[in-house]
This record gives sequence, structure tokens and C-alpha cells, in this order.
Amino acid sequence: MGWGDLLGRWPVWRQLTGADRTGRGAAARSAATDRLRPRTADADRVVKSICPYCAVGCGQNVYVRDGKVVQIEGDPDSPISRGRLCPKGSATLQLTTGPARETRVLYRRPHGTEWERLDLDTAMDMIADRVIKARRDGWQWTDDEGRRVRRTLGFASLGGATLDNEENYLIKKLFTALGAIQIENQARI
Amino acid sequence: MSPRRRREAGGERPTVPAAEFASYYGRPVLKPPVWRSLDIAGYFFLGGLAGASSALAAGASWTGRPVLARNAQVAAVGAVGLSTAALVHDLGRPARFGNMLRVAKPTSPMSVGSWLLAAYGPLAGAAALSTLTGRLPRLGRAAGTAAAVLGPAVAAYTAVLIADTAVPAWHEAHRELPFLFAGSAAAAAGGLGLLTVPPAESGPARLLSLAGAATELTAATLIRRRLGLVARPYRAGRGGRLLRAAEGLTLAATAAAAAAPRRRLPSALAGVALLTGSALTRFGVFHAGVDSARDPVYTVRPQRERLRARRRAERPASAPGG
Amino acid sequence: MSDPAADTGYADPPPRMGFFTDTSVCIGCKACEVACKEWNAIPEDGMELTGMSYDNTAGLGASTWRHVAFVERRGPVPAGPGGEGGEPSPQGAATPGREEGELRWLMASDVCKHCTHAACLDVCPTGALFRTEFGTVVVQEDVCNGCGYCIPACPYGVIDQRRGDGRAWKCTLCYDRISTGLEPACAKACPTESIQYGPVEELRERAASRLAALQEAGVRQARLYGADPDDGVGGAGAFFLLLDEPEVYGLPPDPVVTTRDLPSMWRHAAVAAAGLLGAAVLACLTGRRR
Amino acid sequence: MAECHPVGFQWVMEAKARGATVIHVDPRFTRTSAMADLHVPLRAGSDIAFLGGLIRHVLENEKYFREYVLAYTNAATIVSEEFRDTEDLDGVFSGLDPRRRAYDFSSWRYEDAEVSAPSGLQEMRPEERDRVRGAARGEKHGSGGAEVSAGPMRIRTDETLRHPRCVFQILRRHFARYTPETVERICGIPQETFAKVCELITENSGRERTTAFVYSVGWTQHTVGVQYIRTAAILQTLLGNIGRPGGGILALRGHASIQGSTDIPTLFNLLPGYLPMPHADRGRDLEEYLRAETVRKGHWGNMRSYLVSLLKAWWGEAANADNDFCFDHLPRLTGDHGTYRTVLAQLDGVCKGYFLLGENPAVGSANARLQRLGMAKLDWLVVRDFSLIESATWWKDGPEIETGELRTEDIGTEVFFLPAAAHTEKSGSFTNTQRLLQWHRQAVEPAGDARSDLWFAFELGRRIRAKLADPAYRERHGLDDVEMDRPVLELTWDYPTEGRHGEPDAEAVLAEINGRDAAGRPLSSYLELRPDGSTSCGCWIYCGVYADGVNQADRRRPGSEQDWVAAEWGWAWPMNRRILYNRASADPAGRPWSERKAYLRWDESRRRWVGPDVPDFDPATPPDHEPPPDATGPEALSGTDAFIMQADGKAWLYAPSGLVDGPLPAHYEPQESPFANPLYGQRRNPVRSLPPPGREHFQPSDGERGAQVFPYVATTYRLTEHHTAGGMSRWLPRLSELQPEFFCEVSPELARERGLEHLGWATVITARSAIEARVLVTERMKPLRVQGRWLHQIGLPYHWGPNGLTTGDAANELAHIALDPNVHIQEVKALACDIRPGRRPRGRALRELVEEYRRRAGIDEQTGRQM
Repeated sequence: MGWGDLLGRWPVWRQLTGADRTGRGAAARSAATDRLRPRTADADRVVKSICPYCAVGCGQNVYVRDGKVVQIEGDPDSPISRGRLCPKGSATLQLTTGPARETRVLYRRPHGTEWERLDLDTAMDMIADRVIKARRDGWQWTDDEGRRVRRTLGFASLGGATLDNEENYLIKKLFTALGAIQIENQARI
Repeated sequence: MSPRRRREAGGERPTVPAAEFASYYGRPVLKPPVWRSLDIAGYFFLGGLAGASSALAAGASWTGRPVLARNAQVAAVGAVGLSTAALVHDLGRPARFGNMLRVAKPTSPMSVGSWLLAAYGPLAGAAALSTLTGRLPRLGRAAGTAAAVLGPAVAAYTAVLIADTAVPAWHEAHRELPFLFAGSAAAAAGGLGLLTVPPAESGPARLLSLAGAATELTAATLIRRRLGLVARPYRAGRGGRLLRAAEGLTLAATAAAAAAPRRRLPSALAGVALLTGSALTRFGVFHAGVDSARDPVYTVRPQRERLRARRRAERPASAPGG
Repeated sequence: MSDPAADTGYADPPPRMGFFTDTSVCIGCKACEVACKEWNAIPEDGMELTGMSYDNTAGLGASTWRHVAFVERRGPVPAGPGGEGGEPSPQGAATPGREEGELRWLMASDVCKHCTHAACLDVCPTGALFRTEFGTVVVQEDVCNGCGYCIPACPYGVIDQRRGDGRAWKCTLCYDRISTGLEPACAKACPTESIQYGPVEELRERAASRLAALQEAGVRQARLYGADPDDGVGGAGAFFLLLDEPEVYGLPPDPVVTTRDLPSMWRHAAVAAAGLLGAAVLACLTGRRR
Repeated sequence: MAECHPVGFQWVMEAKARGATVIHVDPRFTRTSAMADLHVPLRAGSDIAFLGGLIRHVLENEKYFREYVLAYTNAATIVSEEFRDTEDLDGVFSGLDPRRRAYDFSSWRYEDAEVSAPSGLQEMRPEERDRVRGAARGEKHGSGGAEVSAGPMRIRTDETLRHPRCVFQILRRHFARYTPETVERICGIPQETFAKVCELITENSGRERTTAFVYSVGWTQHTVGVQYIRTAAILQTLLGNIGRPGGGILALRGHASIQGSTDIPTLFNLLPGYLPMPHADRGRDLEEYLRAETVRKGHWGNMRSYLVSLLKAWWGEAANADNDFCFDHLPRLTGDHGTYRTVLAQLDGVCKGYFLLGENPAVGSANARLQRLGMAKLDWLVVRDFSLIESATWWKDGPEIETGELRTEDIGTEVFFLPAAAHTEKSGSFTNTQRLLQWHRQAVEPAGDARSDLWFAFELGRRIRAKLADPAYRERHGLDDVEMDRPVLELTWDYPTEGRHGEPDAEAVLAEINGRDAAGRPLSSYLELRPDGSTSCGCWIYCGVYADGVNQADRRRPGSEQDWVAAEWGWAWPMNRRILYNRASADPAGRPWSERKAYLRWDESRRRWVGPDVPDFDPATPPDHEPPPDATGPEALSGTDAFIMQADGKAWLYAPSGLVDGPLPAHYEPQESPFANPLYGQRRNPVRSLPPPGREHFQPSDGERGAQVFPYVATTYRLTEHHTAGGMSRWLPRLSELQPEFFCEVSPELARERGLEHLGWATVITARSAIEARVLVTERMKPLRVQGRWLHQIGLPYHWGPNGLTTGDAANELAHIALDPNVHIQEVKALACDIRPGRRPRGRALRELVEEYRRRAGIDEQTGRQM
């Protein structure tokens, strides 16, 4: 790079030689400013999504770059939301990518005072064992009046109003097949 | 009415009944300056001292007062050096000090000041260096002359720098502040002369300080008279207290300097008082400005009155035809 | 009035872009605040319960570029159903000991005004603040050295220094987004179109007709703020429809760009400086004579 | 609505800009009130009186839409002679058994409806009925009405509406006492304000105009919640505002897929598509179940097809006609097994394991302390969430640890915290509040151990099945009852997986939900479902969402390229209908009631119903169609039976069955109220659901000793800036900084009365607990004049708990678990309480304070339990 180039990048020089004499506009621009682009413009993909908060069901566009979500904003195509989002919807990027997300399994043993680490596979296996046992311990073929009930009261589940239909379907299907009936969600609350 | 409504900002209450004054939970409309007072008011003082000293030095040099000239030159270069350091210290990103010369903006007193300092500092330095080393005397003299021409600008531009803000107490005083600052600078430079130069050569310093003090006191009086509500921070609060102290010192110093022109100790004491008074003036002005920015009444009420006056003036004009 | 972009060295600039914030339809949801922060990756700005109604943001600043004000205030009835205004609401009267008039909960999303004559930009010594081709006013974060001058210069108290960072920050009107034709994050999120983005000329027309419609409906308190090109800042690029006096929302009633008086300041300073020089010279000359 | 559904509120603002009038009825002055033309503050818990007053106004002033009412409602239907109204019985209906605290509702039936029919509730012994009732039967009507008659329909009507026992006249008599004076006394709404509401609503209803009602949990969370909505339904039906554009009663639900989680219910009493879970008393086999649950007319008549298709979806090849399609694989109910009962079962040591899947009951459920005490008795607890919510950490730092009621070392509960995947990390569908299924696509893989709940359920099932199928495992664990495990082992549980973590393919699950024909092809509508096992379908109302093998929920034709109904965005159940019962948008002859409100019309030339929406009616059935007398199911519907899910094809002004607490709504005071019921001697809902004594304390109400100890009414709610129990908001700086602390809202008058200071602290106390909150004194809270006294109400946003970036006490600590008897939802919208300045005591002193209040109010095990 020659001195001429360097000089040409000096805003004072541009002031003297260009139209922006007072140095308040074009002459004052930095190289970084000239390079400025919205991060959405460099996204590899725009994934169509739906806001996870309330039940209005606003459309969201999820911008992904290098395997990371870099921006989430309203989907203008949605006839429900027309691209708009409320403060919660607007905070979805932080919800999904913020530091508050836990990404590791934690385990508290009975009477334990602190969390411990556990790998996911072990945790799933332990949970499966516990479900089998609790189910069996709480099993009823008949109730106290002798009516056939074929069920277990040994375990219960609460949750699902923020989950997908497919997830609720599998939860209901599995737990019902296990004979559990205390399957509930936020809709009751 | 809930307790928080109409709660006004802390500090002094305006004299006008509060009922007609609305604000947003008493919060300031403006953002008060984030400048640190020691850095920036200090910079104003030192810049003024330097600039006026350069002028005095040149005059002394031309009129054959080598000690005064030398001391003033040294004071100028020391003050400008310190003031530049204060300025850099106050930056949020000191490493980017160089960006001050990225553009040259007549609309920005700070840009103008930066270029001024960039020119003045080396000149003042060259002048002092030449005097101290005795080398390149002609160049030194030319530099000193140039510094003398730029010096007063360095002393006065800082008034524009603060007046060119939305801070009510500063902006509304934009006519007087340059005189206040120039006068204060003169008083300080004179004071330094009185302090450091034997009576034999300190005559110009005394005269300059007297002229400066008179200008400063006049400008301050004018500000308080003319600014109405917005003058209040110059009277009350921290700014007011500092300014009162400054004026007291300046008056005392003037009296001392005038009464005993040939005696070293009173002169020196007068010099100290003048320097201190000058510094306190800048700190006072600084704080008066900050206080006026913090209380929304100084922003809202004058604007509201201006609007009312304009409406009154407009109404008859637009009346014909309904 | 002249085009600020053309005045600052842009040949053939696009239309000047800005915001029209219609506070009469603001529901105070603060989506603008969050969307702005998400897009611009602005840090958290304090977790204090202010007691200022539902406003815990308190004001614009270095880390808050949109701020929703909440004002609980008694006033005349806005539009009555069917358009008749001013009629006292049946619910207003019943509580003894309270002031007359219907309780209004005013909400307004404040933002940088992107003034035609922008003091922050005028006084910036580094050129960090500059005028874009869209006529907006933006800080270049790679240039700003945190001198802080822009902060007291702003007549609206918008721009501020971010602690720990040292630089000055404010709304960029999403310069990166609008450069590629996107709308600013806040305007895009706003559920009720209280924040409208577009060419300033068009927005001014829209604002005028909205004002007319509201006044027709009896909302006598409605007024535009910052839409007049002849005001003290030459008109704002981001202007508002308010339902009360500007100061009620924390806005200055008659802001003036400080640099309007700069020539006069320079004149006074020149006289003062000349006087100082003259005084110094004169003092020396006088002293000699003695 | 502006407060909790801001983006939905854009349409209200748009309507307002076009001249609509917005009325906001709420104890509080919210962001919605700020935008409304008229804000009507009322006493929390008094809405039935308010709506009842409107109904009376409509009836007395002949403001109802007569043609609509005659054509589409049961106004003309004659009710049984045995029926006695609250008018006659001082606040209760006929059939109340005070001992069992339950209604026998046989007397509520239509005249001549066959009571001796071979099935249904009518035939049961009273004890059986109670149990079935307890099982939240009413909720099965999430997509349609209940049975009125088991035999062929012979409904007596009087088209002149003059018969003293016709529904219309019963209605008139029933609501006669809901005068404006009464409304004022009960609700605290001045008569002139009420008159304004009456005028606005009636002026904006009829042929040319419609009025819409929008509600949320402010209506449901009461001991008479279902009847709140019933009252609105009566009003809207009288005004002709159902099935028409701009009309309706719109539930604004608060979670992305809370509608979906009711449709495909993780609810104890339902199977997918609002099919009731079998009950031990009426579900011994498939035939008995169908006899008990099927109605003769309307689309519920095809229940066998729906259920058999579901059983085929779940048990595939194993399900066939010979084994009742594995009907016996389904567990049976014997009563209420809702979430609050589950907590009691945990306390009783019956329920030993608990899954919390994106739910935070330690903050979000009523009587949060009880929730935590229940969890402390578990063997194990699995929490799946984004962050360490209170329900995951109560054993360590919960409020009971602080009060000393629990000691960490003593708690035996094993806790698994499993990080959940976010919506951006998985594909799937949400069903929004207007029954619209919308697909969200996976953007990235979840990080670390985070997984979708789809993965979790699939993986858990896979592991359990593998273990149960492993003889060594069975041997080791003594699992000798093979029959017990057959339903799990025979379950169809084979989904393709994809991605780094082997996530099940959600679209494959959606395809199963949609259903397939015998050849495995996707079905396109529930009309194709067959009772013979040749079709499978995981949720009959969702049948068609995967029509033609295309994910219809993922349709994204931009709204700007469609008409205002936007039928090609997502997919609404049933059959992509956007407005339910839209046949009612046209007059009996098939012409729109007005051009202004045109929606569907009968096109004689094409012999079809046409309009921008899918007709909620057989598209080829002409308006003049009369069904053959022996027809059943959908074939029994006439050309004017617009309410096709109803057993008589009519909208019900009077509900002869389906509700356990009365065929008509009546104003009852909340469980705990500082006021008496001025309307009836019966104070509270006589059949409200109460927990058994010993687990919870209730407060005395007005007229009872000690009632004055709790003189104020608290109501809980949400803020725009937070989400429910805070799991998705209190951990985010963006949202937390906007509402950084728990506060209570009080009026300046209450602040004066109790010495509360703005931004100071206050302690709010009930018989359950005491919580502290910062005080916001605001004129938005308005004292109301109720029964001659000033009532102060206290607003409590319920988002907070001890964890997260912004913390505070949970408002739900204060709430009790007296429930609505139909749906078992708690009453957190109207709680009597006390408030005093200052912070609450810490440690043991907190419980002592509550004890002191109980003593002062004379509270014992029986307080508040009177019928």
C-alpha cells in the first residue's frame, strides 16, 4: 500500500478533496463501516420456525451460520404475526443460545447435598430402571372395589404445553402403554 | 396522586412553583457530561494557563523580560503537556487519542481544539526549548510568537467547547464564557508570573492578572444576571460555591497585587490565589453545567417559556382568516 | 429543507430514512427494546426496580437504544367510542379523593432522533459519528475514542458512554440492516406498528394524516413532535406522535441544536482571545513604560 | 391481551383503527386497558354476575338475534318437568345430593329425551356417577358437546319461545335477578358503566355486526371457571355471534402448544382427540365404552372409528377385532387423577416417581409449598428443562430448607436433571390458540446432553421395552407378570431416526398421528376413518394434517399472497377449518346474514357450500336437507344443524348434560371471599372440588368468624415481559432487566390504609403462606364499591421464584387447591388475603406468622369446607 492510498484513507484528505468538506458524512466513514453487512446476510440457511412462548404462534425465521443460530426474528410471511414479535419472542435468540442453558445432565443422589455429573446414557438407563420399578410397585390390576383398572399409580408426569404435538403424542402413548394415568400438563393449571 | 409522580430531581428546588413543571419522574432530559472534573476542568485551567502564558511570554520576550518570558514559556509547555495528558486520560479509549486528528471539523470545537493543540503544543515546546537551551534563538522566537498567537485561542476555545453543548448553564452562557475563560486564563498566567518572577519583571504579569480578573468577574456577573433560571447553578450548589470561592480569591489577590506591587511575598500569595481562583472558576463552571444538566427544570422550563413566547408572537400573525 | 446526506458528500443518496413512532398505538410491550438489543448485541443495562410504573429501563443510554416510557396520568378522555371525544368516562368518577379525569396510561417508545442538524455529529472530533447515505447519524465503533463530547451535546440526552467500554453508543437505525433493504429490528418487531420505518418524507405525510384523524376523533392532546423541518434541529429523522406534552415523556419541549449558535460562540471566543493577546502585549508594553 | 399476547393484539388495534370498540373487563388496569375505549374494573371472581347481567339485558330488552336463536340454538327446546332451577332452590339445581356433594343430573334433561336408554351416565348408580364425574368428563367436550338422548331424537320444541319450560323462558327466569343493581353490588361496576357496556355490545351484534369475546385464564382459574365460559357462550349465542366472522369466544392460551397438549393430551382424563380415557365403571370393554361415550347424532356418533383407529395406531398388528383392538391395554380411571391429586398421592407415598417436562410446579402451581413437599416424598424426580428451575433445586435451596421444614440430608428424592433441546434444535408442530398446527423446523443440533422430548420419550420407551423383553433382566428384577407388560411390548415403537443424536423423525410421528389406510397411505380427513380396524390414526381431529403425504402444518404460503383467511398457512383442525360452526354464518336458507358479515353461502348452482373457509358442515348438504328419521351420527344432521358436534345439532343455551355443576351458570362466590353471595343462600359452588382434609387450610369467608382477618382480594397474573413460572424468562437478561423484581400492585387508598410505601416491601398472607413483594402504588388499582363497602384488590404477577437472574417469592405460595369440578383447575384469580408493610419473616418465623393468622381467623380442618 502506497502513501497515496494511506493518504486517501485519511478523512482529512478526503475532506479536502471530496464533496464532504465538513467531515460529517462520506469523508468520515471508516473502512469497517464500508464493509458493514447485516449478519443475516451471511447466514448459510434461514430456517422457518414458530415462536416457543405463547399460543399466538408467531412465525420466526432462524438464521444459521456455521452451524450456529445467529439471529431469530419474525417471519413476515406469517398471516398471524406478519413478521412481528413481542419482547419474549424477540428474546428467543438469547433463550436458545444464551449462557443460561444447561447442556449437561446433573444428578442428585438420595440425601445428597450437591449436584453430580452423570453421562446421558447412564442417566437414561437409570431412569428406565426406576420407571420399571415404580410402575410395578404402584401397579393395580383392580381397584379396591375389584374393578379392573390395569394401571399404575407409581409414577406421574407433568408438562407438555411447551412441547411439540409429536412429543406429547409419544409421551402419552408410552406412559399410557405403561399403564400410567397421572399424566398431566399446564393445560390443567 | 401516587408518591412518585411529580417527584423532582434531587438538589436545589427551582424558585418557580413546581406545579407547572412536568417531567418524566424527575429524571434529567439531558445526559450530564461523563467527563471527570479533575481531567476536564483541570484541562480548561491548564490550557488557559498555557495559552495566556505563551502570550505573556512573547510580550515579555519582546519587551526584554527574560525571566518572565522563560518562566511563562516553561509554564506554558508544562501546562499544555499536563493538559494534554488530562485530556487523554479522560478518553474512554485513550489509545485512540490519535483519532482526534482523523478529521478536521469546524463544527466541532474539540476538533478545532485538537488541531490547535497539535499546532500550539510543539510551538510552545520549541519556544521553551530554545529559550532553555539557547539554541536556534530565531526559530525559538518565531515559535514563541506563533505560540503567543495560538495561545489565547487555546485559552478561549475551551469556553466554546463547553458552550457548544446542550447543557443549559453552559450553552446559555455562550457569549460570556469565552471572556470568562480568557479572563480567567489571563489571571492565571499573570498569577503564575507574580508567583515565579521577581517584582522587577512582574509588572506585566500584575497588569495582565488585573485585567484578567476584571474580565472574569464581569463575565461571571453578566452570566448570573442574564441567564435567569439557568443562572441558578452558578449561584447555588457545588458550582456556585466554587465560583464564590474563586471570586473571593481573585478579589483578594487583585487587592493584594494592587496594594503591594513591589513586595515579593504578597505578590507571590496573590499569584497563588489567582491561580487557585482561576482553577476554581473552571471547576465551578464545570459543576454548574453538570448540575444544570442533571435537573430537568433547567432544560424544560426555559424551552417551555421560549415556546410560549414564540406562540404569543406567532398568534397575531396567523390570526387573520381565523 | 436540504437533504442531510447530500449535504455531507453523498452523491445521489437514497431517500432519507427514519422512524415515525405513533405512541397512540403503543401497547408498551417493549418488543422494540428487546429486538434492538438482540440485533445489536447490547449488554444488560441494570436490574433495578425503578418504581416508574412498568418502566424499569428508565431512559435511553449507551446500552438502551429504545426505551419505552410509561406515564400514569389523569387527563381528558381520548377517543370515545364512535368518535365523540372529551366525554367523561363513566369509570373515571367513582373513587373519592382522586383527581378528576380519566386515568391514562401513556406508553411511548423513545429512540435517537437522527436530527437533521445533529449536535452529536457536529461536535464529534474524530468523525466516529457520521451521517450515512440514508441521512441517519451513526457512531463508528472502530473510530470512537470515548471523548464524551457528543453526550452533553445531544439536546435529547440520547447518546451515552458505555461503562467498561469507554465508547459512546446509540441507535444506528440499524445501519447494517437498512443498507440491504431490511427494516430496523425495533420497527420490524413492533406488534402494533407504533414504530414505523420508511422514507422520512413519506412518514411525515403519514404522521400528518394520523394526527388529523386523531384530532378529528376528538383526541385533542395529540400532537407531532420532531416532525417540523423548521424546528430547532431542522426536524428529526425519528419523530413522534405524542398524547401529552413532550416533557411528560422526558422529551425536551423545544430542543435546539447547540451548534446553531456556534458561529456566535466562535466570534465571542475570537474577540476574547484577541483581547487576551492584546492584554498580554499591552501589559508588557505598559509595564515597560513604567 | 395486549399484556400477554401483544402480537395477537395487533389485530385488535387494526380493528380499532377500523372503528371497532374495545372494552376491557379486568380487575386491573393493564396495557390492554390503556388501549381500550372502555375499561371496566370489576371484583375478581364476579364475572358470572357481570355476564349474567348482560344476558338479562339482552333478554329483557329483546336484543337477541331472534332468527339465529330460533334456527341454531336450543332456545325452543322444552326441558324436563323435573328440572328445578337455582331460582327455586336458593342457588342450587335439582338433583343435588348434599351428602355426596354431587348432582344427579337426570332432571336436567330435555323433555321426552329417553332416560331409560341403555347406556351413559343415566344408567349408573350414583356412586359410579360421582367417580366418573370426578374424572373430568366435561373436558371431553373440547371438541364437541355431550349426549342429550340415547334413543332416536324426539326433541320437543316451542318455536314461539313461550312455553314456560322452554330453554328460552328458563333462561329469562334464571337471569332475571341479574339486574344492573345486582351487578353493581356484586361486581362493583357502577350502573352507568354497565349500561354503557350493554349498549355497546348489543349495538354491535346482529346481522350487520358481530362482537367477539376474548378470555384467558382470568376466566378459567376459578372454582366455577367452566361456567364463566358457559355464561359467555350463552350471551354470544343469544347475540348470534358464534360461527361468524368477527364473533366467537376466543381463548387466548399461554403456551406455544397448550392447545396441542389438550388435543393430543398429556392429560389424565383424555385420549388423543378428546376421546375420554376409559373409566373403570364404563370402560370394561370396547362396547361398554362406546355405549357410554358415543352420542347418536353429529360427528361424535363415529366415535368407534376414532377410537379403533387410535388403538390401531398404538398397537398395530396386535390390535384386531378379536381382542377389542387391544382396548384392554388402556388403563382405567376411577376418579380425579389430575395434577393436584397427584401431589396428594405423592404426599401419601403412592406416587413415587415424577417427570417434569418443561414445567415448574414449585413456582407455577397453586400452593407451591405443597408441590415441593410432595416432591420431597418421591423416590425419584426427572426434570427436563433449559435451566435449573426451582422444581429442580428445591431440595437444595427451596423455601422449606430455609424455614427448616425440610433438611437436604433428610430428603431421599433422587433427582435427574436433563437439559432439553430448544425449538430451534428440533422439528415438530405447535398447535396455537386458534387450533392451527404450525411446523417448526430444526435449525441446529442441540448442544451437549440436550435432547428433544421426542428423543427422550422414544429413547426411554426403547430402553424400557428392551429391558422388559430381556429374560435375564426380568429374572433379575423378579418381573413375572408378562401380561402387565404386554401393552408396552406390543406398542408400535419404531420410528426412523436422524442426525447426530439419533433424534426420531418428527414427521414420521406426525404421519402416525395423521393416520393411514389399510395400504399404509396417509388419510386426508377423519371422514375416512373406519370402525373395522382398516385405518389407523393417532388423533382423529388431526387427521388430514399429513394428507397426500405432505406435512400440511408446514405449509407456508405467505399471508400476503392469500385472502384474509389464509387457509394455506399451516393447518387447522378439524379439516383445516378456521372458523368453527361456520355454517351459522349463513341464515337457515344458506344466505349470509348480511353481505358485511358474509362467510359461507349455499351455492345452489354448484350444490355446494362455498366461502373462503372449509365449511364446518358437509359441503354438499343443502340448507333444506332433512335427515331420515332413523339416521345416526353425521347423517342425522339436518341442513340447519349448524353445530355439528352437538348431539342435537344446536348451540346450547342450556346444557342438559356435560357439566357437573349445573345446566346453567350461577354466580357463586370464590372459595375464599370477603363477601357473601347476595343472589342465593348457596354461597359457593356446591360441587367444587376440595382436597381431603388434612392437607390444606382454607379461610373463612364473609359472615363466618375470622373472615375479617383476610379482608382483601388478591389476583395473580402475568406480565408481558415474563413467561409463566419464569423458566423461559427469568434466566434471560433481556427480559429480566425489563421486570427485575417481584412486586405487588396496590391502590394509593390501600397503601394509605395499610401504611405501604411505594417501592417499599409488603407481606401478603393467606392461610397457606406469606410472601413478600416490592410495592408499586398505582392509581391503576382501583378500590371498588362492593356490597356497600370499599374493596381493595392486590395484583400479584406470579412469575417469580428463588432462582434465575431476577428472583422473588412465588405468588402461588398463597393459593389453595380448591378446584373447578369440571376440569380441576385451581382458583388463583380470586384469593382473600391480608397485606402489611415490611418484609416477611425468615426461617421458622415464617410458618409461625402463618400459624398466627390461622389462629386469629379461627381456621381449622373444617373451615371453608361447607358446601
